[in-house]
Amino acid sequence: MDELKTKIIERIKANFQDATENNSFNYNRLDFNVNKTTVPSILFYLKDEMGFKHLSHITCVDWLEEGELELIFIVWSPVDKIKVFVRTRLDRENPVMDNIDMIWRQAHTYEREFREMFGIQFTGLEAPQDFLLEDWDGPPPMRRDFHTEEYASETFFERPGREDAGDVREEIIKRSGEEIPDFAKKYSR
Amino acid sequence: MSFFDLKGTVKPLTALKQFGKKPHTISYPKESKEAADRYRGFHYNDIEECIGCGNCSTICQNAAIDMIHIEGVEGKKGDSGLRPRIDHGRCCWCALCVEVCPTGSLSLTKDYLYVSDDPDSFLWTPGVDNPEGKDKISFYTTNEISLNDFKRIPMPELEGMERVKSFAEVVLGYNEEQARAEASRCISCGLCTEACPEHMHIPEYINAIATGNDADAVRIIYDNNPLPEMCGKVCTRRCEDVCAIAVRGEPIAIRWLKRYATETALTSEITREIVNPEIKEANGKSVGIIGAGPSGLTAGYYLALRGYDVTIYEANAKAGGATMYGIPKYRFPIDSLDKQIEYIQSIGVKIHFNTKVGKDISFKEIYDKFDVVFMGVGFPDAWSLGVDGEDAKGSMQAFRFLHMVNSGEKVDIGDKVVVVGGGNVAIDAARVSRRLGAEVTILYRRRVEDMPADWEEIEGAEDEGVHIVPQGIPIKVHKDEKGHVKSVEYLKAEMVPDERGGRPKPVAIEGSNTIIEATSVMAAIGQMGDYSFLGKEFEDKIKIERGRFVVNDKQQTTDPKVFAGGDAVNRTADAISAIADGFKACKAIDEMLSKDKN
Amino acid sequence: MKKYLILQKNIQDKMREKATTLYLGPQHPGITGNMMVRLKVEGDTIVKATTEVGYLHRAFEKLQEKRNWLQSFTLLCRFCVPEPDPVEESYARAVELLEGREVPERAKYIRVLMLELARLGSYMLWYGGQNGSLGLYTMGQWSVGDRNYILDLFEELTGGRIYHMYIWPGGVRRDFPEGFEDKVLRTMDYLEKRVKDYDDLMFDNAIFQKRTQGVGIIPKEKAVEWGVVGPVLRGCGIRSDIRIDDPYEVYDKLDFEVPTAEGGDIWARALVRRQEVRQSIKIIRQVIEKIPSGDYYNPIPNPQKWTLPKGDAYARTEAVRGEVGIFIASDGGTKPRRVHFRGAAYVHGITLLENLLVGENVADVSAIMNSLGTCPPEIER
Amino acid sequence: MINDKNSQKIVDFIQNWARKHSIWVLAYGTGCGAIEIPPTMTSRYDAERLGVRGAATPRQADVLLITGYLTTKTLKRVIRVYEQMQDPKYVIGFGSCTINGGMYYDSYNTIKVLDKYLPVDVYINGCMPRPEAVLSGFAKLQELIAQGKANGAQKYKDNLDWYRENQKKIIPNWVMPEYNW
Repeated sequence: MDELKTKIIERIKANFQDATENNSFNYNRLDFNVNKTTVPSILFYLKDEMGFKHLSHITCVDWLEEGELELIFIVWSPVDKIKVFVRTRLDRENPVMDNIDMIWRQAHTYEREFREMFGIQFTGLEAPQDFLLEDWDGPPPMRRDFHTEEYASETFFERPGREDAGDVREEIIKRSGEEIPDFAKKYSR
Repeated sequence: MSFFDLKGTVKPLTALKQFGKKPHTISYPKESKEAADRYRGFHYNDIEECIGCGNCSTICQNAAIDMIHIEGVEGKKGDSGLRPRIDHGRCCWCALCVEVCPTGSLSLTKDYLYVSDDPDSFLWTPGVDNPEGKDKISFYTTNEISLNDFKRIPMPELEGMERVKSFAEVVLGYNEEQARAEASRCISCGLCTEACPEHMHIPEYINAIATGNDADAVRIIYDNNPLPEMCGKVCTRRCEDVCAIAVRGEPIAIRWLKRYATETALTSEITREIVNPEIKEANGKSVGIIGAGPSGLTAGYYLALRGYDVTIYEANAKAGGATMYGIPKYRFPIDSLDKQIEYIQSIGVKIHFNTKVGKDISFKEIYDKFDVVFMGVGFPDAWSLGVDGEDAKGSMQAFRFLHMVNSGEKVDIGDKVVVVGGGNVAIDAARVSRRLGAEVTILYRRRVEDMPADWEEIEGAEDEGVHIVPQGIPIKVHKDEKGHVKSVEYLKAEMVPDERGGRPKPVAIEGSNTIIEATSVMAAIGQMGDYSFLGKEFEDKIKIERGRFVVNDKQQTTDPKVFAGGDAVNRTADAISAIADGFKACKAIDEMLSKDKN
Repeated sequence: MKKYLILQKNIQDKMREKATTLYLGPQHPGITGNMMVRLKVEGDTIVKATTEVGYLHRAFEKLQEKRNWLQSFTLLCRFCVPEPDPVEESYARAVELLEGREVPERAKYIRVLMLELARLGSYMLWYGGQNGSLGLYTMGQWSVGDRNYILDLFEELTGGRIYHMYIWPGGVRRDFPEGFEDKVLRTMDYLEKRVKDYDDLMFDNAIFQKRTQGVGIIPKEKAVEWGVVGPVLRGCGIRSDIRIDDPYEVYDKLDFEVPTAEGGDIWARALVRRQEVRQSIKIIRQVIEKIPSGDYYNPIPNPQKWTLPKGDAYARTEAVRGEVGIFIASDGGTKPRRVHFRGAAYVHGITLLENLLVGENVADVSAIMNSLGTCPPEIER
Repeated sequence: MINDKNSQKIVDFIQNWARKHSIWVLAYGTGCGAIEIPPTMTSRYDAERLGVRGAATPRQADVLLITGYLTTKTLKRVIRVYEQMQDPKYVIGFGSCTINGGMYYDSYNTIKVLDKYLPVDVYINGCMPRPEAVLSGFAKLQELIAQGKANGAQKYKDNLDWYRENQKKIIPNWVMPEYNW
């Protein structure tokens, strides 16, 4: 397995200078970080030249604090039995990415979903705007700064009858007269 | 394939062989299959067993569980008085609430049928609305399959026989990894804070430790306890008695976690830096405090933070009171007390050492000089045994003995020591005597399990080779020719149940006289106050009843200008109660004086 | 007669001039769940198909960001209702990969047992669905009725018929109840007898054969590239199975075959599934025989304070529909930064289905959808 | 004669008796609860014993099963389906999600309280309800029909404005035919 990994790393690095690898996994997985402009070519290369025929998954992670969206493409080689993660980061404010649905047609679905859920624009993606949602006019809902409880409590009804619920900590505080300072409150459950 | 496929047409007709067979239909509702033995149906809660910790409500990802007041359940220490109510319009029967229930009172039953045209009828209080569920419990936890961690992280300690060689601290303290692991066991219910006399913010600082924010933990601890390191080492920790985890397992080591947090601040300067308390501008009012014990120091610290000019008068050479002189150094090393005193002094509290009120300075003087006086004078005297021969040489008070040892005096105790009593002082005296090289026997009137001392202390003493004789009532101390203690004679006792429902009483068995040889006898059966310093004038003004000051709920004595706290006021006689008194008094004094100003 | 033919031709010509749009679903008895296929038809030949999903979008992945690592686990089985266990399995394994948590050997065997029972149960449902889509309702009465015996086993073991919430990080929730092994074996005996009956009714049935052979063909050379997985891919003659290729739990210690069939049509996929039912029964028998004693659970810490190290992991499981995977990303906190589910239907139900339906008959849409294992809750989450 | 109070009672009785024994269920699996419908309908539990069977189109159906949560997108279709159904018609709510949101109580895309949007005659407890529970739901519906209490459809007609207001709050883009009430 290690031999195979080294071979893959060598080939990728020879062809894509900006790829940095992460080979710290003790199972059949290998990560490459690349610039977003390199993504289509590296995926093309992996698929056509190295036998990574199967697109296992595409995922997007919102790193709100860092102001970035991370796109991860997971490809699988049925011959070598190894997963390769191709990772790239997009600017959260203006996330634009190249469309890759000509490499794998099924990427089309993922792209539609990410456009809707994270607001990533894929240049050249031809598809109706709505995918899972209908008449949605809020922010992209999977972004971490969208708060679903707040939205739900504003939009939907809740059945009454549960207002008498107490809180154990507050009940104890009421009985004992404890005063929790403000800075400690974030540690209460 | 030909157009007319004979086999393909005939083969399916073999289905006809099922014709006439008895169907496997369950003709519900005429008959119904019983649910499996592990079926996850409606909840059942044993109301008596439940302590209302609310852990079920916290784990529920559907916010289906409310904690509500129900009739017939009153809150008490270790029980919030709330009970869970399930919204079946939310519940998904995942049974996570059952898995995390620390008492095991919550379980699921085999019942699952409920159909109604009224959507508001799906709110149930399990155990109250379905008492019949008790016989149908199907999904429950045992100690083995609970999601609670019932095993405490063991505290690293010195070996029993290694300890008696020196006064080195026995308990070594958690390292970071152990502390995080131990703190992670806490379910943050907060039942413990009610049991704590000072109501420290226990779930909050434990949570801070669990998430790796030790500095925040220290800050939270110092919010209402200026002597946390002392508490972290020697507190009587009533909090751990009511811990929700303790119902079925070992309680969270709250005391050791506090100790861990405060030890991360190595010196008083670092503590000051971390806590970074907000000190209000001086407001020109002054407070005099008698006694630099836990209550006096607490009141002094928080009054100083609020801008008062605080002066403490202490009779001894060091501050700390009973925690300095009454607790042996293998439990509470001097430097960790010094660190805290230094910190308190750095806030601006002035301490006059070696100044005994009533001798070096009169109470009247203090009374006149300050706007308010706080007395945290403690119990400087001890009860005597009240048996023959007690005046012999080598017969002493355990309390005095500890005082002398702690202040560095040499005490001759010989090689055979008998300690009478079962409290922490008795155990301390016994263990100190072991360290001085003596064989030690503890004589206690009741059974070992009745001993008021900490079980950890008792175990520690046994590890160190202290011999405990339970159910023995001393009747005489025998002297040798030189008037020195020779032996102790005691009667064996049997435990007689108390008619009024109290704890069983020891009754001596006639003729069971036994004699133990001894070179010293130490009495550790209780202490008492000495209020002679008040002087004639104030003895009338400040009411004393049964050896203690009479105070209202603001720690105010019958003289409105005088407040009191600590052992001389409360009956629990431990450091954390004294701290609580000091804190309460501080708030009351602040309230009173700031009212004057306006 | 000649007159009639001319008339028919005229109608067909008119149709071709103006393709009709036909909406199949969301309320339609032939559709596999709550989704819609918009068909452009000429006559009854489909010229363009577009799927429309989103009717079941519950935003699980958003909700999981607000729940801690253990609470998230209870949502998982709702991802795909007919066969929830592979999802739980993937999540559990992803968490274990990220945390480096060991799983006891017995738990691994129990997990395999659960997965295979779930596979059987799901195939029973498929038997009913596939035949129902062709108008053969007897099969559904049999197989869906028999599926209840598997659900009874689940109930016995996990406490729930459909939502098991049983495979969780660190192992499984409870050990076997008393006498469970015997019950499993007895059920397997019964099912083995029944699958023979199914063959008579289904595979030897001329109607079934004629309606499925040559319908919905996936070209073998394109299959992997199109993202086809699971039994559908094996029905194209490609031997691919995560249990063999990327083995998890104890599948590498068990003896079983991966059946394939040539043709790539509904019939080939049905043949693969027919064999897989038998293989599953074989695996279950082996598990009962080989299962070691010992722990079944490596306890996780207090769930409120349970954190996972920073990083991410992707674990996948072979389900009835094919590759079912969970991607998790952790920021070191008590809650997931991201949980992303990959279901086979995400590819099968949208791009592949849209591809396959072109040129097919309207009447075959339902059969094709059933043979691909289109499961809308899995697409939309 | 027909206006006679007693004979009206007899007519009602016969009508309700007949309705009670032929409950046709619309084959629309709106949510995950639909998975327990096949077992209920097939040989093991055989709901047809009670006169419960499937119907392919709304026009022929008597009962609309709301099998769990409804997303806002499905709600639109469900309302349309419900309004297409002919009298007598009933709605059964399956499981927690129809009562108070269930495990999707904080989801941005599912409605929480079904009876604000559609009149519900019977609720079945469970997540999800077992076939026995489903059958007892039908039994309860039969009981209500026999007593003449299952009048959700009438309630819907009477309070149409209120229902519409709630529905339109969720569905901003309201392009629906008004059915002839």
